[in-house]
Amino acid sequence: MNAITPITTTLKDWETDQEVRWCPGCGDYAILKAVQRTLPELGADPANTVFVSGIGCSSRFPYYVESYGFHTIHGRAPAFATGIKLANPQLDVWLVTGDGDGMSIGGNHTMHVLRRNLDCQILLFNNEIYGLTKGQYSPTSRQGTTSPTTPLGSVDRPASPCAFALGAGARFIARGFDVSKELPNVLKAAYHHKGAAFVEIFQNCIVYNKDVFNDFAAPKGAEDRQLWLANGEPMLFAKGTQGIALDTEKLTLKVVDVIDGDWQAAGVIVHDVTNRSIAHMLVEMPFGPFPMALGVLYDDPRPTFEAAVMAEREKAAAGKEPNLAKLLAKGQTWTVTEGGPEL
Amino acid sequence: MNAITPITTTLKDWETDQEVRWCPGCGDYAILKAVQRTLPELGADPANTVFVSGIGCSSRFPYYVESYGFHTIHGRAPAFATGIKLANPQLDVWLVTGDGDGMSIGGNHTMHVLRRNLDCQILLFNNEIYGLTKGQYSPTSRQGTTSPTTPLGSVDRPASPCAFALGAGARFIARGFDVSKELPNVLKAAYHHKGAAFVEIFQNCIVYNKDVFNDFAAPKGAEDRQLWLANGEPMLFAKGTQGIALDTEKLTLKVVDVIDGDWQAAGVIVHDVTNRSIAHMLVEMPFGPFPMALGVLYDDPRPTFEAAVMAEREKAAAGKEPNLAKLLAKGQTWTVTEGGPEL
Amino acid sequence: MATQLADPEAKSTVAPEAVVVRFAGDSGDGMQLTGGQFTLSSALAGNDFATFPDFPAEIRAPQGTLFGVSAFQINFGSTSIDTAGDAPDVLVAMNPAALKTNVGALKPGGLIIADTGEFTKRNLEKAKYDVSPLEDGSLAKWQVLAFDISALTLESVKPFGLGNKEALRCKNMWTLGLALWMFDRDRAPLIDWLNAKFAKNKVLADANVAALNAGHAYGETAELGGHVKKLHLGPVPTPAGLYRTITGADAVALGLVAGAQLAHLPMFFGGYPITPASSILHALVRLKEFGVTTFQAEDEIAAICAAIGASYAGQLGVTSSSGPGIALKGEAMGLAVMTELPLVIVNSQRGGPSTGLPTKTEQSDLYQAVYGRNGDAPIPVVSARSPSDAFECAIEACRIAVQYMTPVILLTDGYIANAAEPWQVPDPATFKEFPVTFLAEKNAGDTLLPYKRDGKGTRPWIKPGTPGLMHRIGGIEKAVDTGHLDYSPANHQAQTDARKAKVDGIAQSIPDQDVCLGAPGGKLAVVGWGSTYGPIHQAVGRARAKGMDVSHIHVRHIWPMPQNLGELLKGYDKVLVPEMNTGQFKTVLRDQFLVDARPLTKTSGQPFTIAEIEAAIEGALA
Amino acid sequence: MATQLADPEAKSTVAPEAVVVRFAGDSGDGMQLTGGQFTLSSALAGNDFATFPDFPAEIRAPQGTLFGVSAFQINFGSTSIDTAGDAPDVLVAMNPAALKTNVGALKPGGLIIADTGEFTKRNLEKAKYDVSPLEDGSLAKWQVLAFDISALTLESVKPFGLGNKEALRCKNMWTLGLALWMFDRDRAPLIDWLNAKFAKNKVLADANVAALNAGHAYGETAELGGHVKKLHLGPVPTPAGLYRTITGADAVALGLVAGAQLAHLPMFFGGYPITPASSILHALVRLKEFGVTTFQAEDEIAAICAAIGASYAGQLGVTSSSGPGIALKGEAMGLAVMTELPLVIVNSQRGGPSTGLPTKTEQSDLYQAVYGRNGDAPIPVVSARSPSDAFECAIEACRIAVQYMTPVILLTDGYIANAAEPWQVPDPATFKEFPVTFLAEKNAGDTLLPYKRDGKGTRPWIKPGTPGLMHRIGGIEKAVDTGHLDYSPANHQAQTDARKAKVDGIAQSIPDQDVCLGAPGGKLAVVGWGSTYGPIHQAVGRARAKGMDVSHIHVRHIWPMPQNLGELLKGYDKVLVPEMNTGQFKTVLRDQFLVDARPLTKTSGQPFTIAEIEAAIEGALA
Ligand SMILES: Cc1ncc(C[n+]2csc(CCOP(=O)(O)OP(=O)(O)O)c2C)c(N)n1
Ligand SMILES: Cc1ncc(C[n+]2csc(CCOP(=O)(O)OP(=O)(O)O)c2C)c(N)n1
Ligand code: SF4
Ligand code: SF4
Ligand SMILES: [Mg+2]
Ligand SMILES: [Mg+2]
Repeated sequence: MNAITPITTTLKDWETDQEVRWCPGCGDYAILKAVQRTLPELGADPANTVFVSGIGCSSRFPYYVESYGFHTIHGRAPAFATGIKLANPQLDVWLVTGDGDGMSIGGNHTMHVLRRNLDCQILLFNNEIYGLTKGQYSPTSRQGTTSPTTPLGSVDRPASPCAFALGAGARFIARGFDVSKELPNVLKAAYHHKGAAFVEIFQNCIVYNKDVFNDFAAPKGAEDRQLWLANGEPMLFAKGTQGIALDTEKLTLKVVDVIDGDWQAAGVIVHDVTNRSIAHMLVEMPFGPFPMALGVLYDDPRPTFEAAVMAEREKAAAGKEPNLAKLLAKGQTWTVTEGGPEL
Repeated sequence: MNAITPITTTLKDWETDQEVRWCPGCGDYAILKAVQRTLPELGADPANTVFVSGIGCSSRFPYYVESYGFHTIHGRAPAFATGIKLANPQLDVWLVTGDGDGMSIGGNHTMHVLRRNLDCQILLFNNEIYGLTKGQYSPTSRQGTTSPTTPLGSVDRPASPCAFALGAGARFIARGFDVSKELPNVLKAAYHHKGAAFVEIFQNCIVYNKDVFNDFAAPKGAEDRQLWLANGEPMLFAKGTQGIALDTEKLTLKVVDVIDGDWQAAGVIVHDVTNRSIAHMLVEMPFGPFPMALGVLYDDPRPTFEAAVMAEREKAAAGKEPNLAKLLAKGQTWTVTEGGPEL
Repeated sequence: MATQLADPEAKSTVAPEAVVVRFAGDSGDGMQLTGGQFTLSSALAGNDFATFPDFPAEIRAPQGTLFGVSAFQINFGSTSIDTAGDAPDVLVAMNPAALKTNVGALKPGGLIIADTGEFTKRNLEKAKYDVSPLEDGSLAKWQVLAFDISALTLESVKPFGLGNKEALRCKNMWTLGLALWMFDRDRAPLIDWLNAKFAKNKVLADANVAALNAGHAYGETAELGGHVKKLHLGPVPTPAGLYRTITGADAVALGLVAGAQLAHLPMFFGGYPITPASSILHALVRLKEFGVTTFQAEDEIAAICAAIGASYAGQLGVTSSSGPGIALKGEAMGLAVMTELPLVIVNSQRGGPSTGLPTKTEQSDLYQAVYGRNGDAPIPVVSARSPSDAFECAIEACRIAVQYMTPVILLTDGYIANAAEPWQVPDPATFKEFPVTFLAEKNAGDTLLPYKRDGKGTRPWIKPGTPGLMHRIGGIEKAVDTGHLDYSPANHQAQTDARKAKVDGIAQSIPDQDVCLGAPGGKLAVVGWGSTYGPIHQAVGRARAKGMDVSHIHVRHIWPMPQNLGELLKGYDKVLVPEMNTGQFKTVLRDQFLVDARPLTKTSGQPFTIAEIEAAIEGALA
Repeated sequence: MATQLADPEAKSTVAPEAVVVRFAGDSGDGMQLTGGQFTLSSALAGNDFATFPDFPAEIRAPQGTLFGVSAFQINFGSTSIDTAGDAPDVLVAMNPAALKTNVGALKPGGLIIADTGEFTKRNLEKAKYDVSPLEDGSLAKWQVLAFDISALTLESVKPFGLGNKEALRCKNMWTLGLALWMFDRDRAPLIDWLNAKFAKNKVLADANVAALNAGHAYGETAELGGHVKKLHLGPVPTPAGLYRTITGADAVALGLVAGAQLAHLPMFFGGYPITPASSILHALVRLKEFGVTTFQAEDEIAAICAAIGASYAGQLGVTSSSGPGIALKGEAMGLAVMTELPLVIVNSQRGGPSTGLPTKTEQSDLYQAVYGRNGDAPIPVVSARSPSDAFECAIEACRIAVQYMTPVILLTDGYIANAAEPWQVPDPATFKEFPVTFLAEKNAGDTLLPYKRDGKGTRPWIKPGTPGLMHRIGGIEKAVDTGHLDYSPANHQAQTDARKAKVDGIAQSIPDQDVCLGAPGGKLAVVGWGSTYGPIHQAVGRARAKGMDVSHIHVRHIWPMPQNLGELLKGYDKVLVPEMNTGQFKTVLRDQFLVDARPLTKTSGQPFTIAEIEAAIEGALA
């Protein structure tokens, strides 16, 4: 079923005839465009692509992508994706979720799809708020977020989606944000990772949580506040004048100045996407004292769930003939004849 | 309500009149005894103690502890505990769960109770199997576990409860096992931690997953296979002849030989329970090449959820008088008199 | 009764006792605010009223689109008003999309007020009009008053130097001003309100007041098509007292607070956002001083479990959601049944099934409420008929929960949650208290029997922290009296019977069913529950006025039902049950009383109109 | 018909056509195995039979305790057998606890066989006996055959040099040997079976065979109290053919496999362990070669969602659970209703509410099945009456699911799941296929209409991966034909009506309701569903034999019901509905047909006895 030759499509081919119904100015538009721009570059086939989502503004996404789409129920998209992929491993499965959908009600399914390592791309649009239900705080909202349910500010400590994903056993972790030019590259890396690829995309909810990511996402001064990671490259930012090094005493990361581009001297770490310890530090690296870690934080594939399930199914079925009549007649049987029953 | 002077009790005081109904030889018995032995030492008050559990063999625990007990539904114990503690922060809340209860159906609630940092002790009995439902594999079962649902061996990658807990934002992580003499100390540390204290207790299900922990838990050679962590102490095992050091190149842990007790020379790490990077490495340290990390892996308290909720409630209520009549008459009102309505 | 306004051909001889006005515009046009203020003004005029806000499903739909239209309907008059009105007499359409989506409902001969300033080519396209309807004669069966409200507004606020966008935002006040003129209303309270609202921005306050006055003045001076005239609807005879407007969501929140107080308990509210239930949570988070703890849980399951935990710990646990969220709570409800802990579960019903129509109203969760659990798990169900009734029902739910140690379901719906009506503020001193006593010492000599039942079949409530009363409960069948685990056949039979008897027995504590209009017997009873109250009441009233033998019975207690209900229904030849579902309550009635209750169903996400029910009554009696 | 055995005072004049034997012992005593082999032996003797295993709730309860007793009851005879029998004629009690918990059920005059070797002081204490009941005369109304089976077993296996513990494990075979003697059974098949079972351990095989033979010889030679005699129950007249024993759980698994094959589909089964549903999953994991993918999900919600996902992707999605787990699936069922995807949901009911009685049986999830969802979300419900019937019902559920693009609920219960009965192995060539066609190209010219309905009201099934048919579905109300989001009133009304009509229309594809015993009209109809079949059938048979005018109607299709059922029921003066719940199916009958269906309820976690129903019949006709 999978196309043998890559399919040629254009952005237009991935647009549906449905009116897009997000608020004007919502970050979701930019993500949609980034995805629709990236899919042709990946040679993806609309007929072979499925977008699965839960419920939320973000989860309206499938309606706008001209592919197969399933807008399911709140928090459960990973479970639907699992059924779809196990039923047909040939399909390209993209899972779109929000910080409420994927981290609040759906946290458990997010955990298990990562643990099992189902081959799919998980795009978690993190706007740190419940958009669709009109702006209540979410598990990723920063402490003190005022919202209809927290008029005096939220008191819960926020969850970090990437830290959570790593703790759940994810083998691919990346970050981007709605209007970033780099987003397509992040999406491509996720697509090329065989297994569950977890991508946190910061997304501006202009109505209920406007510009909370401006600290690092605003174009002005972005260089100083964004650390774009690239495998094999030193962790440099601020136009190469600063970098991330390891404080070997405290075993934490630190920001160092890089003089005259000599990052080796400054001890700047070369990013190794397969290093799990570094990944742990990067996902927990606090923004403020540090820049925001973006791009592919971790990428170290393992065999996928659906491949293992298929392999086991084949092993189990090997040499066995699916004969229903024989199956029904299995076990302790006896025959009743005119003369009575016998074994 | 909280006793001002510590209560004096004995083990007997914590035993109920109910017949204990685990399989003879089940590791749960040892854990029960360890808890019942520890509670008197903590000066705990049976009247002020609540054991909350989900469903599973492990979750039968509350029936056997002479305190208040609530055997709830599968996977949801953290939510019940949250309600109980918010309703009465004076109560000592212990949460007992299993690898199925707390990591499978209940993973999301486990995550959120840790993230919010509710003050309670979470004891997760990990027998790497579903005991009560007769032996199906669980999310912590090792790959290849044969069970009624995986006759050819499980294919899922197992979850690590401690890694999961840390990813979820836990501020206290400890490990023990059923028959360990150290278990009471681990329980005490958990009790003294203000906030959610996550304790993974390896537990032998002799019926469905017999002796899977024998590799490290068997008394013979235990020294060589158990790394008992103590804050401020070097990470030594095998009677001090081996230790854990940091491979600063790969940023991973390694086992080093300690010659003549000179662990400093060998670079053995001094355990700092507040170091999160070390905690990440310890929870993921693979048993086999490494000993099993036991004891308190991480302990770095933060303000608790119920304290924050109470504080906010007080702040919100400050200076306000709870006058129902006034409340009902709030908003846009008008008065109808003989002469008609007026503002 | 709503009647036609300013229709020269109107054949009605009745003086206009009531008028229905619908304000419709873009989501950004402030229609809900306009409607809300017009409502207050109606209240101050002494009119009775009922309102129906109709939001778009999208948070902020693109401007000018059909799905971005937000509407607010009010029915007000000098007579008793029970519904937001069938068809509007007046439609205020702030743009082409608002006209298109709403004009169909307008009465023949009704009045359209349209802002020509918004009937631009682009807006017409967005509304999928080829030609402007104002110009192609397609509105011929209505009266059209089209003029450039945008320009008039800009003109009126010019002195204040606002930007174009800000200035246009005053359009809604201009329109409100015109409406105030049309219905002979006092502007002063509105002006006060505007000054208070914009206290921090004098310029905005002044501009809005200026727009309001300009709209009013326009009515006063302009030649409004000749036949639109100022209309005065006198006050409805109302008992003297303090009044306010109240929405169903607020009424539930207040009722819960009152209920907890009457029980002498702190309240714990576990919720998870979902439309249209969230507003109850939003209201309660602001009432912490009343001993209310609110908890936004990670999902609906955690919300109910935390509430049960809080009840276990001695507070009044409450949880609230809408259909899909209630579905998730089913398993935990069973635990509350088994552990016999008090709990109030509020369901603000919306259109289903599945995600369905989140912003529309329906009554299709009755089956779920009465029957939707595993095992024999009876739970009392109370339903509110209107916003103000929701207050009393919430108290009633609390009473049953604590007096019978049981979860109780309170049903409201999206219509009740959002609609507003005038409410005579009750005096708490008149409320009947039902204080809770926790068990303080062993209740059987030296023994504690956590499942020992009292005369009503209720077990004691035992608060952790109480010395000497340690015990264990859970979801496995409990032994009679001791509450220990018990799987034995006789015990399960006994406890199943006891739980059923307890819930059935609640009927003894509820009032007999009354007939709210008509006689206790006759040709036809129209039996309703919940928010169909208004249209049924009006329809039965009209039918009776025409001499038909029909009565209106409105059931609050869905489970258990009033003890006399069966007998009462058997006194009618026919029983008609209008419901916004495919016929759910009729199942309960037929099962319990074996009466031939016939359903009148509607599942369009919209409330019944009076006319629909009137027609069904006529059909049944034909 | 079960009758009394070897009772000198027996007044019955009927020859013993059937005998009920109960084997009871410690969980470790191998009673289920003994029972299973005795069952096979009964089958080979040509008897009809029905069995009822009764496990303790604990995994492995401490030895000798009351709650650790495991029992297996078999009713076998030379006549048609429908139930596992009311009261045993023979009780084999391997220890004091087994005696204590089971003797109450034994018929007066029945025979107790007890192993005195286990009546030690310690075991008596554990069973809460002060004195040995074998000695204090408390068993006077029964016949007691007490002897030291333990010692006799040890003696018999001495030659094989087993350890004491291992040697004692052969006790069950000794006992089986005695039982074989009592009922004149052939030992050879059992000996073959033992040799096969212990093929890898010759010593154990020999020891067990020796014990079996010794038990048999004991019967042959010992003076068994004088009045116990060898009894031969002849074969029941049975159609020739291949037979096997089957439990309900296996039958469901096989029926699902057959159903998927008849639909020409691979099957995806999403499950999460729960008693007593797990065994279906356990059976299916071993059938991968039939195109079955099994998925043990993280919870019940994920299990159903994955199954819906698989259906969406073109497989037959199936999920299974028991009450509490089904409760969790309610929200997702609504999505399957809205997206109109095929899905089979199996509920193996257990005692409720809440966690309830996991190892006991009940029929109390009918409300949940028929009504337990938010919104108007009709789902067809099929119920199995017996293990072998479960096979057909599973196929029927698959058929409805794929032919009508709808979720279907299949109800079985703990009794059916565990009970075994003889089953004539059907020939798949006789099954009617219902192959599925996926949409291959646009179905409206150039347009794809994913919600275009066919004559039955069914929408097309469109498999992702099909070129050119890309489309989007979800849980929000779908527009007629296009399936786009649509919140409009008329559309919601139309789709609610269409969903209802589709499910109602399934009635046209199901057979008319038959009367399985008696006449289509008369004084009394006993209407059952599910596993009450056996006792109702027997009770009606007995009552008819006594000349009473009573008929048995057993309903498989709970929703929608057979088209003629209403008329059929109206032909009886009275309708009695025995149910293992507080009266749930009677609600459906009363609602749909307005017949005065009266409930006969039982909620003890135990199946009805024939006598209970007989008594109710007599009461109704009195
Ligand atoms: C079972 C259920 N509970 C609650 C809701 C209401 N609900 C819809 S979306 C949502 C949160 C969405 O937040 P998020 O996933 O962050 O998406 P966003 O709108 O912010 O993109 C909630 C609570 C629902 N639809 N279903
Ligand atoms: C909603 C629900 N689903 C499933 C079950 C069945 N069930 C009971 S315990 C259990 C798993 C227990 O595993 P674990 O938590 O590891 O406990 P253990 O028995 O191993 O101590 C399951 C699946 C249930 N009781 N409720
Ligand atoms: S509410 Fe926020 S997230 Fe939702 S569409 Fe509007 S801007 Fe976007
Ligand atoms: S099944 Fe396993 S975990 Fe459960 S009681 Fe028995 S030994 Fe313990
Ligand atoms: Mg969000
Ligand atoms: Mg376990």
